[in-house]
Amino acid sequence: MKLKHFLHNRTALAGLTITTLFLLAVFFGPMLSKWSSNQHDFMNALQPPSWAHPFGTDSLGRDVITRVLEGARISLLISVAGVFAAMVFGITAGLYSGFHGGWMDVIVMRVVDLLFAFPAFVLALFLMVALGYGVTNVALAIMLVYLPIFARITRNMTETVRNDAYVQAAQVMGQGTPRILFREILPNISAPILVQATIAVAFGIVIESGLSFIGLGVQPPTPSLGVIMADGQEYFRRSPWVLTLSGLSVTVALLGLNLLGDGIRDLSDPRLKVRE
Amino acid sequence: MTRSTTISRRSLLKSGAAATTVAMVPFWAGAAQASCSTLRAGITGYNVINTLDPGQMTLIPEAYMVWGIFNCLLKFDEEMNIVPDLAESYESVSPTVLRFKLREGVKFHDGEEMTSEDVKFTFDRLRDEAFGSPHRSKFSAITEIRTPDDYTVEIETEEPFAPMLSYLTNTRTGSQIVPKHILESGSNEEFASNPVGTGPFKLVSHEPGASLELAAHGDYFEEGLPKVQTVEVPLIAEESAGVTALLGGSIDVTSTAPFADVPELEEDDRVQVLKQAGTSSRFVSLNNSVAPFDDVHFRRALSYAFDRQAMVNVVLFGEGRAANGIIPSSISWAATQETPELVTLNQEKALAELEKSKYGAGTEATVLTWGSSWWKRFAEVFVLQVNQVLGVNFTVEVSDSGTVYQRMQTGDVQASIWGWLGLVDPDEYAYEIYHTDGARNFEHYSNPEVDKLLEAARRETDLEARGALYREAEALAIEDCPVLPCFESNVHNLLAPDVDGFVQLPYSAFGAQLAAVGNC
Amino acid sequence: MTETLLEVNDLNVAFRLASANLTVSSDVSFSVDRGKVLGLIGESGSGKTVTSKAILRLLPKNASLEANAIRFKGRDISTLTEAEFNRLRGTELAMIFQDPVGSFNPVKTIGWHFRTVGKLHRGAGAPRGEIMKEAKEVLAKADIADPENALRKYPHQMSGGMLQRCLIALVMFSKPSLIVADEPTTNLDNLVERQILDLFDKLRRETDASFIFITHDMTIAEMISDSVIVMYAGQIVEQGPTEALMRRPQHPYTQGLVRTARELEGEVETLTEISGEIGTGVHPENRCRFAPRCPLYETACDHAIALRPVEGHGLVRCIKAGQGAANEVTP
Amino acid sequence: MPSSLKYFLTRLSGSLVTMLVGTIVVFLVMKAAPGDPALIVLGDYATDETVAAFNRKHGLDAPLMAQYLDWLGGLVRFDFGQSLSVSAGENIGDLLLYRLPNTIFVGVYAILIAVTLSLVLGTLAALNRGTTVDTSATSLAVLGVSMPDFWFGYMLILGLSIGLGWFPSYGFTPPSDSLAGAFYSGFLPALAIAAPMAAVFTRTLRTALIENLDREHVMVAKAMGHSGRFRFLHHVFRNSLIPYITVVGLQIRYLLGGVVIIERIFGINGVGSLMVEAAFARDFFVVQACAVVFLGIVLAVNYVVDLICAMLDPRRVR
Repeated sequence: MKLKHFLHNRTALAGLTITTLFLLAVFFGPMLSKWSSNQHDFMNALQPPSWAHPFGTDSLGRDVITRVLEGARISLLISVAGVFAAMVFGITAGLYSGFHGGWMDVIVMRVVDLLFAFPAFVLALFLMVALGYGVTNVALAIMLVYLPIFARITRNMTETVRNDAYVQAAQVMGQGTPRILFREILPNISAPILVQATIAVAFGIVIESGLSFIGLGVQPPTPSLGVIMADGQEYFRRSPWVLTLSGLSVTVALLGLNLLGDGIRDLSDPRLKVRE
Repeated sequence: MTRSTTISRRSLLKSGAAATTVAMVPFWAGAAQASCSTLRAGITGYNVINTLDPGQMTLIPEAYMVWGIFNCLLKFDEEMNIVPDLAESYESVSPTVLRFKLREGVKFHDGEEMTSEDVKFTFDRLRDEAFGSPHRSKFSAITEIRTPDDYTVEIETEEPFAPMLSYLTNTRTGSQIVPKHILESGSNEEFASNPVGTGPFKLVSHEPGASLELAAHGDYFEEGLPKVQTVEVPLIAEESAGVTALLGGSIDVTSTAPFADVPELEEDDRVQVLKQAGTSSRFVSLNNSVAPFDDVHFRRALSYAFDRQAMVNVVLFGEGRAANGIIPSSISWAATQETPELVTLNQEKALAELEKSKYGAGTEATVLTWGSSWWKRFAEVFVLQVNQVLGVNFTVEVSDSGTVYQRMQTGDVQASIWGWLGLVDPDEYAYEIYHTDGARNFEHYSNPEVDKLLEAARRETDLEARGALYREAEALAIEDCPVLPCFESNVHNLLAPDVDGFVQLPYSAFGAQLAAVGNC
Repeated sequence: MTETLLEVNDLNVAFRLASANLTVSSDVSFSVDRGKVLGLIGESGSGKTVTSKAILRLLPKNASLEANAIRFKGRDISTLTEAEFNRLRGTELAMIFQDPVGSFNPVKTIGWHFRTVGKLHRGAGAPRGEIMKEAKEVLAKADIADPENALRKYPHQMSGGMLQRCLIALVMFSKPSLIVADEPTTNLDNLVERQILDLFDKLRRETDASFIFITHDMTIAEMISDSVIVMYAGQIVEQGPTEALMRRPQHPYTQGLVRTARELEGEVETLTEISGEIGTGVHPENRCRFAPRCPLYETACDHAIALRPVEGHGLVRCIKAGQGAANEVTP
Repeated sequence: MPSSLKYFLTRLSGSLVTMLVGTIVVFLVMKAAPGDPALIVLGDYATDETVAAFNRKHGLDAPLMAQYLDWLGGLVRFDFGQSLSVSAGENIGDLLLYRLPNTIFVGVYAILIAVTLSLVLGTLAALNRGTTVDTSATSLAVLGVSMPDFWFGYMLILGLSIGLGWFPSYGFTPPSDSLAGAFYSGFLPALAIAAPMAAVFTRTLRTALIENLDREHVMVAKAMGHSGRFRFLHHVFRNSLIPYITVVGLQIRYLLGGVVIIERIFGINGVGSLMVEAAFARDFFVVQACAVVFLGIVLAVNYVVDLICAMLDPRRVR
């Protein structure tokens, strides 16, 4: 998939743009803001959006947009951490079970089926109870939600290419299995995995916000997106903007990631493209 | 099974979209409000009811229901005066003996008559160690209960025990009269889920975590009460959800209101807002036996280091008042009148005290709090302020109320956000929190002089003198800052526009008050 | 005197693409007589498939089709509305495609295909038993050993050859008078290919249906068709009776094809092939389209060249045709 | 057909094994979880004696294996033991029996909405591929998956409930009380859950339709003279149903996830809200019961979906 094609694909381009802007905002925005995410000003609590506070202020008079950006960074990092871990383990398991098949395959797929059988959020919730709340455990939960997905995709892809010429060639040349798996096979099946990864990061953020929203995830005063929305939800009727705008930011961020994912998918499977 | 919601024509009309909704009013609507046969009174902000046994109840939602299902010997009237309830009259025969004349012909829900035997049984049960009632300590002063005849009860204490009268009122005291004839044979577990009392309402059904249904007690002793035939009580965990439910016409009464919404709701003609200063005390409980709160100077530094009025504004959105002490101002005869300096923000003094303390800036501690709503913010505001003023490094840990309460009792906590609502006697605040043997002294605080004064107050029957003793005791205690009194929150009830007869009391009375509600 | 079944005059097909309009067949004219087989020959990209699909109007949306006239049984069908035209499909005009496996809905039984087609052409009222009975007969005609069983099978349970027989049977089922067969044997191995060709041979003798048989293989065309059309780059370059054309091909391209065919049959020792690639759909109008690959190319070829009759022959699109320059291809 | 029967049986046994392993995992994880059930319940006046008594009462003093088998035995009889703290002493089985219908109702309701939406959007998009219709439909779909369902829930409340007052923003009439009431009061929550699913379904259907539109057998059908309607129904749509239904089945795990939060927001007394409350109250027994119930639902749904797909697609049965 060449960059040229990439840039000619509207979806991918839109996704890339939004995501880039999102990342820039998240990582540099807080520096530019003249407020800090935990700087309270009780006299200016729950101010509606204004030039000084584009997203208004929350119940402790903290600048919401600054918190949203900080929170987005935290949520993003949590999600990425979780998804990355899921990829490492899932892909490895998938590669081996898809390549070797046999009992190993059986076991891996059984575990995958099991994890798959739990509703994503329920699994996460369950783990929070078992492991206790907090950042790392949220990431862990996200990992366990996505591990099966990566494992399954990788396995199925590997199975299809297992007997392709280049793989056989590599075997004939006597390359070691790990090398074949990661150097020969993985690059050739990376596209769908990449698509999944972007989408997974997006949903990872949803899971984080969901857990924190009901109070079982990240805990205040750490500003994660979920924490901010939970706070806004409490005085939703009185000052709707906190929940509305923070949620809107989440939506935009996810939109970017999803578009990016779709774009990559389009490019790897042109038939589905919406427009040339 | 009870219906947790009914969408009604009336409610839809009220919900401000008459034009748009009339056309699509669902045909099943209206079923529930032919007249006001059914009152839908939501318990908001809580949805856990573990027991309906007065002797075991601890949570306020449990009390809300118990108050409606049972009676006590005494109760508070609309002016918060103690008046007879199951008792027809009472007199103190001697400083240590109270004699009660019981009403005749009072029937339990199962039709059995209530007699002095039941009263005696109730208190023996409370005092029985095996029963393990959380209210036991209140009645440990009782030495003997005599029942000269079916309608006379004499309660004797070894020495004068002033709080006794309030402990006999239909509040969170556990002294609600339970039927001997059932409990002698039956099991307590059974009774906890199928309570039988003398109150205006009897329990029809209970979907744990979801809702309860009450029905009028046919031969309730007060004429013409209760006015409604059935009461549906949905348990609504989120207070804000309670508001939308009421505005949406799904319920007629709420037990609380989210502080954030009160100002807006007062402007809203779709709802009546009842509010007044509540008999409540919200504070930061410090475990005086563990670092860093084992140092009085450090505790004082903290007490100086945060602005209580700001807390009221931010945490309660103004729905309350900064506290002078832990005895609520609504118990005016005992509460500390003018704010002690130690419960005000004073940065210089705070830092000065920190100087004297063996702990300095950077000291770390975890403040335990619970719930998803303002309790969380309460902790946040406290931590943010003290961290800023003292440069200490406190953090918030959020859990659920049960866990927090448990950890406080086991002493497995440094500091925690806590508070009491609906306790009606100063003794329940001052003695139980400040006294070395106080049932709620989770701070492990001990000051002989304070103890002495509190004990004296228990013996003092003259209200004025007794109040003075509490003030004196509290003044001393505040010097030591075992707890950091923060504020008292208002109590609220939201009523649908045409609901009448509901009398709000500062201790957040609920169940019993529903009996007088006529129209809804 | 044989009656003309289909007559195509100046058929032009082009694809509208984002970049340009791509002409895939230009000024194609030919006719098919009743009961005869017309072989349509050319390498892939020569426009033979497009031409045949155009006759049944099976081209994608972005294809534009122009023709002076397409006469079928004497009436011009190019002017019919889609609805009217659809009534001809299957019953009068039918088509057999390259890939027998893909030609059946994989999730339906062979029986279902016959049933639906049967209902469609015999009216919904037609008794099911009747339809299935006929289906079995036609399957038997198509050399299906056990029709009963075949009808119960799903496509994935049958071999390519079997499926192709079923497809042929399915087409014959509605007794169309013109059947376009688009390389019906290319995806099959030689043995099966042979059998299928025999089947066609048999069918054309037993029925009075006409065939347009598309192939890139001269030998197949020779074996099965009465007359042949050779297409190159969207144009007819030579057309005429099979026998004559095969013996004395006039157009250099045809000669190439025939030679290759002969060589494959081992009648010539050395294998020569037509060098070069068939051009893209955009062709300079002022030049013979075959020129870039033509061994006999000269400057005279640098203008548009028309089909012209060569006596004892059909039509040829080459300035050298008939000048004896066209050397015979014989051992 | 024996082959298909064999297929069904193997899948069934597969699901059962997964279920069994699932219960083991749930049980062990809960055992490993921090916090002592006894203390959670007794809290106030926990003495060593009372704790011991409690553990004896709940069989928590038995060896692990025995405890598990006992618990498993209970599961089979839909007996999950007693709630610790959420509603102490209550029989968890009863709690679930009251809530399960609500959860299932809302879930099915959401699926109905999602399917209806996606059938319309997906078909429109596929048939008008490349046009504005397609673009807007697909964009709508991407937006749908990008919204956190609980946030969308609040936006619905803000707009349709607080704003227009068309729907109740809180509370749910159990279908057992009034079916119409359930449909009415359950609309917003169901819609909130349905939105992201509808998006996924739409994409799937569009993709499948487009793939099948290009299949040769569709053109063959045309050559046979079959009408456009027939071709779409019996060749394109019919074959697209297989991947579509498969995805609907797979989405169930996200659906139930959404249910958990949404139930809480809209005050629906379902298994989801129960699980959240239990999580807060650290009521291990209820949490693990809910987990098992959800596990069971997913496996059951997936099995049914497998059967349906096997019926729709003969190639699956081998």
